[in-house]
Amino acid sequence: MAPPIRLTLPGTLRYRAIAVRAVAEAARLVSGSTQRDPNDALAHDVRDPFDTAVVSAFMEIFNNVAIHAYSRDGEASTIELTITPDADQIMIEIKDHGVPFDIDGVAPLPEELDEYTLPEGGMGIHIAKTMLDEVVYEPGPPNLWRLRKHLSAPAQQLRNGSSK
Amino acid sequence: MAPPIRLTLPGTLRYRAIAVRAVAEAARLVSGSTQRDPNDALAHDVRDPFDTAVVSAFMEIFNNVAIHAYSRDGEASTIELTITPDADQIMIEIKDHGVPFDIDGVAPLPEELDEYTLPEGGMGIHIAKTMLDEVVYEPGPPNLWRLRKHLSAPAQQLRNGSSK
Amino acid sequence: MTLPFDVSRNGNEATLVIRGSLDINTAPALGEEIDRLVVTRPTKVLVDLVGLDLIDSSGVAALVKLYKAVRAAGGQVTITGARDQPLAIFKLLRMDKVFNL
Amino acid sequence: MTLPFDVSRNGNEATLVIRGSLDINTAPALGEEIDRLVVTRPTKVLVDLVGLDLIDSSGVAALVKLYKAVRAAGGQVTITGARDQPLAIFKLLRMDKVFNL
Ligand SMILES: Nc1ncnc2c1ncn2[C@@H]1O[C@H](COP(=O)(O)OP(=O)(O)O)[C@@H](O)[C@H]1O
Ligand SMILES: Nc1ncnc2c1ncn2[C@@H]1O[C@H](COP(=O)(O)OP(=O)(O)O)[C@@H](O)[C@H]1O
Repeated sequence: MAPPIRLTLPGTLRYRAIAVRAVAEAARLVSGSTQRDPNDALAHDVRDPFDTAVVSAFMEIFNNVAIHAYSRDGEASTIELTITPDADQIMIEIKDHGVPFDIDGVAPLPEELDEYTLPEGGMGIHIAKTMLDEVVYEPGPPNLWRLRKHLSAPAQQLRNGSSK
Repeated sequence: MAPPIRLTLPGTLRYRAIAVRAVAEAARLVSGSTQRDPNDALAHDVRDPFDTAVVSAFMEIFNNVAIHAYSRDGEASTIELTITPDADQIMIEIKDHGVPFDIDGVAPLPEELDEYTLPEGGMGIHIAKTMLDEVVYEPGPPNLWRLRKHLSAPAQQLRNGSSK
Repeated sequence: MTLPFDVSRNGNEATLVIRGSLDINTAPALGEEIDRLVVTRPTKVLVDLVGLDLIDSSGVAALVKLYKAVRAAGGQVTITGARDQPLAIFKLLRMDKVFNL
Repeated sequence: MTLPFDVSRNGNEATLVIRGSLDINTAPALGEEIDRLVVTRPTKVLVDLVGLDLIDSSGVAALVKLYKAVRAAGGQVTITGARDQPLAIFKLLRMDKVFNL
């Protein structure tokens, strides 16, 4: 088995695109999706359901670390990523040296959505948990997120839009 | 100053896109180019002359490490990248644990190009040296490449196509 | 930085075209644009997402804010063209029903 | 994996459209395509690079090989549409003159 990919970068939103792109390419190694659809002039980078799930979840967790664990304006230390693309799954570990929090205290989204209850926040962890097979948070320091997504049958879940 | 970005990944072509994308995003932090031109349906990722130079050079050096330092099929160890995007330049260090070589022994490209002397190889190091301000190779192990590109007036050189 | 959206007006109707990535780095500027738009009390707002490649929850929040503000002022919001990752996110959040996607 | 090129034939003329990234990972398959094309001795080959975003020296080598092989068999090669990073690479290698870009 190949050694994992390690990416360490400053824990601010400025560096977000670097991490997101690296994760998108790693997801592609698992899903086998090409980088671009040559017949598609729009050349979207993230279309495959597996890639979509992994990138969507990762973006939320990265945002949260940069904003909540490290304050947006305050002193930010590094974010350490360990990305393991295997034949049938991807594992992503995200380590930060910021403020820990109680993930069980996060309020769930309202059950019934209408135009008055549409949320304007508090969606990030819900997105990550719904998109992935495993989202584990271990408060530290260092705080550790462990994200895991299997390749099998991810498309169906996404297409149904179920929030298991 | 922000700490550098560190990316460690297996030294094979399979992981190339991850490194190239990370470098492209880091170059963008220096050049200030947007990720996509919103008015351009083709949404090219690498258009800015600074980004072009950095990505072009990096692709060649990464290819060489994966193919020559580590043999294409043999046992490959990791490639360790240190990327430092500053206000007016980018520095990229590339470390490998493969076979060292004598960079001064690399033959230059033919002076006069016509349809018979068009090269089918041996272009990589020439591209890297021409695109960047500094390409330093220190044989090891570990072997170290140090690439540097200043932001100032890179466009002109590229547009003229001069090979300084 | 060129921002990944533009707004055009035609009387009481506004069209907002959003492209590329609507995320925590680009959503704040869209939020300001939305504030400027909403005070003009448009009766119809068309949001075109055909060119939108990626969205995160900050981007969703900006769209929800737009939706609520225009509706609260008695206007209509039509969201069209969502596809790929953005569509998957709207479905996951069950906003596709409310947004009529 | 969908490859970033396709070939079409019209009698003795061939058109090769290359898109996305022509690099050390995709050039080998293009090389095989070129081998298949060259044995048919086309009199004209049009290479359309409008959709080509990125090229590396392996990609350049594949195009040079095509160029030389078609010319050696008495055919013509026209390369059109090179832009951005690929164009910068051709200029740097002074191939823009030979390729008539
Ligand atoms: N990495 C983190 N470190 C500290 N606090 C966090 C972290 N992630 C989430 N939180 C807390 O959990 C809450 C819910 O997070 P989330 O579902 O992503 O929604 P949002 O970030 O929009 O509030 C946040 O408001 C924050 O208080
Ligand atoms: N990282 C490296 N490790 C070992 N040998 C190398 C390395 N990079 C280049 N070389 C040697 O230098 C030669 C010239 O490299 P380059 O200019 O990139 O052209 P090419 O790779 O197409 O031959 C290679 O053929 C190889 O012998």
